[in-house]
Amino acid sequence: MNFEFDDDQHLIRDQARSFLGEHCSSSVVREVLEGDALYAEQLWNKVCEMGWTATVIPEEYGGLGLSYLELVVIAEEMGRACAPLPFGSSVYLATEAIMAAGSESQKKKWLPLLAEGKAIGTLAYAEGPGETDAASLSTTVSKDTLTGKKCAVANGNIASLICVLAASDSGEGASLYLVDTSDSGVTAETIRTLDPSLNYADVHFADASCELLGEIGQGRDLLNALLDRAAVLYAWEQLGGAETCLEMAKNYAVQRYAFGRPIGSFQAIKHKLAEMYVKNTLARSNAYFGAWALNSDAEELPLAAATARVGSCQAYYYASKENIQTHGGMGYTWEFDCQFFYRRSKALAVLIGSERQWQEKLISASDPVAV
Amino acid sequence: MNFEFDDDQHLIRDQARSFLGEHCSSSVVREVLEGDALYAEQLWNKVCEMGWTATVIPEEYGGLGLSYLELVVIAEEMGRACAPLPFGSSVYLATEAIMAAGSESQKKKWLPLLAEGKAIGTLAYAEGPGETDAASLSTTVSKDTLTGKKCAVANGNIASLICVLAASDSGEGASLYLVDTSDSGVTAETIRTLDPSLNYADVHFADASCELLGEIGQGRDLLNALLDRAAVLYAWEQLGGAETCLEMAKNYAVQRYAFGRPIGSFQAIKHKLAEMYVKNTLARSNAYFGAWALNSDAEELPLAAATARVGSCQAYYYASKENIQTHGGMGYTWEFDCQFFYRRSKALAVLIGSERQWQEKLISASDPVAV
Amino acid sequence: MDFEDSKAEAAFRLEARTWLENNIPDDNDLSGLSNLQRAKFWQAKKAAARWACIRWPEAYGGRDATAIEHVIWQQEEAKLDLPNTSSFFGIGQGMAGPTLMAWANEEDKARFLPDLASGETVWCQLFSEPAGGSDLAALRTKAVKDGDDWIVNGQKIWTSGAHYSDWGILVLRTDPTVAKHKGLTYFYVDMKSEGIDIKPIKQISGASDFNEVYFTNVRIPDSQRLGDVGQGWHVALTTLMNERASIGAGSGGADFKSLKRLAQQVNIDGKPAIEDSAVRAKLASWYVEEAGLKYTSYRTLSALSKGELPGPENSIGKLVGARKTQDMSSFAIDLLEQQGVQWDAELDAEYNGLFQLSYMGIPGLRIAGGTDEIMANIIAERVLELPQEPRMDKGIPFSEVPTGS
Amino acid sequence: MDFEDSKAEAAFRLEARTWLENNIPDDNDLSGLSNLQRAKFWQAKKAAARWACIRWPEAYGGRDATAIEHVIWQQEEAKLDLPNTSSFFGIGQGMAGPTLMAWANEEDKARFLPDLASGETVWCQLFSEPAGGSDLAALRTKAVKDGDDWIVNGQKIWTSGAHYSDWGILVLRTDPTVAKHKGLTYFYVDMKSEGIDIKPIKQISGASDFNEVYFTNVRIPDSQRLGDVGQGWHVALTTLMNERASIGAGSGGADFKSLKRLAQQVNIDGKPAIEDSAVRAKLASWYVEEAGLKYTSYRTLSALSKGELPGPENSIGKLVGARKTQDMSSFAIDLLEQQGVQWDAELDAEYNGLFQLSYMGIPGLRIAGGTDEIMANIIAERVLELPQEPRMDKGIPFSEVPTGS
Repeated sequence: MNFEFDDDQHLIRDQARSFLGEHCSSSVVREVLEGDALYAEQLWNKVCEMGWTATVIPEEYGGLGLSYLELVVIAEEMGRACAPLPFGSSVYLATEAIMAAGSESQKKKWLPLLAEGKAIGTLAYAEGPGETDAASLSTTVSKDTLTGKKCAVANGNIASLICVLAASDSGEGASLYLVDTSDSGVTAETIRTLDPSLNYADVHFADASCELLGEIGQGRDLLNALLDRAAVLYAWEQLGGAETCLEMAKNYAVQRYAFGRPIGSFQAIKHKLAEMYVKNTLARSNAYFGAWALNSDAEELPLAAATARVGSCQAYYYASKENIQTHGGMGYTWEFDCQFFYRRSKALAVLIGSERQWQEKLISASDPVAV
Repeated sequence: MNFEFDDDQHLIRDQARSFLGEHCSSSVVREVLEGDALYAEQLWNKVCEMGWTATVIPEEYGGLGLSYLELVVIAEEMGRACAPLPFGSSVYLATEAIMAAGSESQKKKWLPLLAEGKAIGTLAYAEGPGETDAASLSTTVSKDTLTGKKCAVANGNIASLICVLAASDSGEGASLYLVDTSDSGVTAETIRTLDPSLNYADVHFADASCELLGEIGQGRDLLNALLDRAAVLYAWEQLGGAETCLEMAKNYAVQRYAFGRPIGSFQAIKHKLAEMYVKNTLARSNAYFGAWALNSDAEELPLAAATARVGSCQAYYYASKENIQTHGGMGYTWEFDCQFFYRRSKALAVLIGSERQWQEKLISASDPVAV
Repeated sequence: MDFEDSKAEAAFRLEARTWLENNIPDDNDLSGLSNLQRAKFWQAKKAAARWACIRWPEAYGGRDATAIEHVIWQQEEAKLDLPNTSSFFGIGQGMAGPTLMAWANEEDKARFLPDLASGETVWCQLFSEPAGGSDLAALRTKAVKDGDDWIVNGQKIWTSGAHYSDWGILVLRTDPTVAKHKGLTYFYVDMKSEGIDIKPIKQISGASDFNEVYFTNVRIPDSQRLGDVGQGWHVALTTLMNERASIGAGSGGADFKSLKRLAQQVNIDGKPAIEDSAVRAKLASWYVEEAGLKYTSYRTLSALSKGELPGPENSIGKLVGARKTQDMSSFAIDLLEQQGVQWDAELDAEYNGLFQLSYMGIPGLRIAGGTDEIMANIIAERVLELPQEPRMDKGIPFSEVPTGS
Repeated sequence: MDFEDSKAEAAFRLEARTWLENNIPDDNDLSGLSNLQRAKFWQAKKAAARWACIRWPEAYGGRDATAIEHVIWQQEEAKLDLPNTSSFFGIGQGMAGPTLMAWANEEDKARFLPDLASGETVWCQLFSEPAGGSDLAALRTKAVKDGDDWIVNGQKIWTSGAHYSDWGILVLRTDPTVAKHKGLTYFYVDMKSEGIDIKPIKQISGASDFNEVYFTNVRIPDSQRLGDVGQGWHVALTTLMNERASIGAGSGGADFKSLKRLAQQVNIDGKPAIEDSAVRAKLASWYVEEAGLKYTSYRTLSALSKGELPGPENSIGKLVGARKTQDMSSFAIDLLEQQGVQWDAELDAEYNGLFQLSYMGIPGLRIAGGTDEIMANIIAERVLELPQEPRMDKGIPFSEVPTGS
């Protein structure tokens, strides 16, 4: 039993942190948030050069063949920097989908591109407000072409490939399909969102060519398994964001004076930050277990993933809102960076199913496992 | 529009408070809590002499014919004193049941006795752990005799009459029945509980004579309407308890020193008590609206009752546990009175359906009413 | 206790409703006007019929109405789709007005109050400073006496409507060598004075409801002083008491009604979310808070109508309301799931605007007019009378109070 | 990172399990014995095979085991139904032991530690006083030097097991004229000394796990002093650090497993409560906290096994665990509805005992060993390094610190 990262993993963390500290400062985030760019392209190119997109992809497909323990370390740093990149959808969703369900030829085609970052990927399943019901999708496939509309697709206007959940034409239920967005039947329309430091788009498919990903009719199960894996990776990214919030709040509380003393000497602020620390620490410990379960493909993965996800959603929401509160009026200004994390926490909270869905999954997965 | 009690009602409050201050001091509560007595009989006799049990009973049945606004004022004071009396079950439940559904002869027989306090009444519906399902009761009626067992009946070993929810013999569903406990078929067995300052008993009925109360098959609806009314009255009693907790905590926080200053000068304690005050104040306002709805038989009663009930359950739980916390170690000793309210808050929370049930009722009743 | 109208109240309500229905501005009246112009149009019309600031004395443009009548009027006004006046006149009428009423001389009252009531002049409030947020009295903007004038230098912040206001109320440090609360003096200032520079502050919601206001050698005549020199904090309390009462009134955004409607429209597990018991439990607890706040404001009203002053218990409204609205907005976005991230004012407000705007706006409400933490302190110290914390800034000259810089 | 046993760990686990299975006491061993006697029997048996205090050095009765081995041992022990030793020996082995290890001379270590490990002698801890709860260092019990002895007068409180303990560790005020923390000295005392009077305290749960201990002219030889005169607070920190680690370990009562089982057994709206989505949401959040605490303790373990000291982050366990258990107990009783009020240790524990006992016991856990508020302070000041509050008791003689009386 050993509940710590090893030295190599710590080294990767240190490198990632110092790299992002240099290349993903708050002005980089702000540029995407305020400007027209869909993502920080220069940064993306550097991140890909560092091989981060290739982390867990096997060497035979152009990857580094490292473990998920290396990837979660990077995910945490991405969250910490609030990176304005299509990293999550490409690495945690599309890459994972192809690794899990792709045919040999699909892997050969896409994984090297994803590893290099030459292709950006994403996953599209939602078709409107509320939960997506895999049993009644309006996106349908007919003779290897896909038609329909997917809503609020992460990086929908950046992606080269999209894994789409759609109703099979054979009546065998939902399946996953791969769509190359260079197809003329694919149009993406960037939408305005809570978190303009990320790109979201509505994606329209009009008889777009598609390839089945995995077995037909298995879309729902594949999606759930995929989301379990992604939940762990996003949990680390969320945790990273929550940790930055705590750090910002702490630094401000020490510098800012009111009533002749630092505001961090008042119990109202002290106990608020202690609560943040507690939530983050518990979320981190659950994320550790999630990382282990993901990495060792343990049967506990569904439970571990749900636990990590719920913990990180709660921790990030709390930390991002109370960080603003700790900063007082200044925290509410556009000029301060507190907003990055408040936006991002919500964006990530609804990206792969809200807290409530994962609470439900947790209880379903908890039988017969006991704490 | 006028959202205050009138001068007469304030007078009743003052009288009740000073009467209970004198005759229901903490040693009276403690005597019942620690001793073998099932309730504070002397105090009960005095309370009946004051006419409190007769408050809303019409004059023609030996009551005072006052309004519910007078009764809620008394209920709050009962809660404030944590009175070890069968007041609630007799006044809020049995008296209300007979007033609402009793035949003229039932009213003539029982209301004068209840008004005088010569009869103590209660209501029995639960048959075991968890929610009672009116559709599958194991207590049954056959030819005007009732057989079965009711669990954890408030004042089950003190009551002269019990309103019992039982399955009718005609197959017409659940009905309410009146049982006179002097019948030899009734045996009550006092049980040990969380709150020994009140009496609870399992009551066994073996072919006990019973009379139908209200119409046959209407038991479930009658019970729900009855619980709506009782919910408002109990909400006031719960609020009274919560107010005592706040007062105790505040007094202690001013006297007790740590680190060279009163603990009430620390924000951790200040904000805890502020939160108590907030919860109590909101609960009080909702209790006001409940009292008005009860008194004016408004169509908003189900919603108002559920709102008052949920608010008071939450406020009392919070106040009673944080009052102990504010007292520190001493609050956890048997010797201190904090325990009275912590026990009572839970006893009242499960007496007529837990918070969850009332949240459910609230939402059902909220359509189409808007705040 | 009666939650329904008395006969006299019903008659008043009818009168109000009738006037409103007969005088509601139509498209002709409003077309081509800015929001401020619309507000001025409507406020002037109300004032002409004595429906502006109805609790004020007739002499100052009001109608000497009771607190209850005021609420009835507000309820009736809220039923119609009218130009939003409160966002332009709320601060002037709610804070500057009562302060002038209490502290100005008769001549100035007659000069300013009727125009304030009718919307002819707009007032703003300049209290907060970068160094004095929660610690409001730690403000540093200096006023130095020069003949019959004061010369003002410094910076104010969080001033709503500074750019379209005619007048502003403000507190200045006239003596830094005495203790913090003792060196302050209260003034009003012509916002068009030379040396006043106004810069909008962009908030995280994207809106710019507030400004920074810079003072460079601005001259304020001593005749525009309210209260004595050094009495500024005392005068400011009149203003602040009224601020709390007005901010507490609520701010739209996510509420029970909108969240319940959403829960009827989106699905959980193939059924409307409103049928999900976890959703119901949350909604119910929020309803209890919302109803509790509403009936608490009714009770306050009964107290006010008996002549009691608005007390610190008004802090509850903002404290509870803001926290609740934040959690409700967040939960609503969760119910929308993936599409909840979309925020586009031009699309369907229910799915893509209402809750997202509320989510981004609410952090400001937890801070403006006193943070949650200050509100809790006020309840603890002023309502529950718990002892103050040890003060590091007590009994020493303001200039010697530690500031960390 | 690996949440499974290494080969060496698996071997150790097997060795531990094998010994336990071969040595589990049977009814013959235990019949007629009191709980204390059962604990002593089992502890002695473990000690004889070097399975007592396994992290201690062999010389003092342990086996020099690693932190991980210690956990494995505890896990294996927890799987069997064994006499409860921790409630009798936990304080001595967990707090007095490490303190003696750090501060006693070699002779005393050899004299006391092996008996402590084997359960031959029982130790208690006498720190708290009526006037010094959260403010532990405000203790007043006086020790005055008299030749080679100290004469002790005063009162201690919240002492677990005082009545069956052989020895006690305690902190005494040896100089009230210097600042609070500076006038303290640390001793151990023979609990059978003349002048010690022990009175049980009844708690609200009905149990009497604690005592008041009165000292009247009790003589303690100076040789029973640990650390220098005036160094008592410093020595006490060794003890307290270990207290927090051991209280954090959890306390039974309502937990995810028991609450989930209950939810499978009682109904809501005619179906098992576990199918109700509101119940599921609550359970899930509690699971997340419970799992978070469990894995946090694992991570602490990894740190300990690298030789790091137990830090203030251990405060989390008790802080989160106690609050959670309180809410879970309360909710469980709600699920039982009307019958939830019944509390009868002689009946079915699941319905009438477990959650009720937990509900009544948990308020004590939120206080013992440092209140929730003190724990939050510790996290804020010692982990996050936020500044201390202004101290009213700093730099003045203890005898002049305000006490309100």
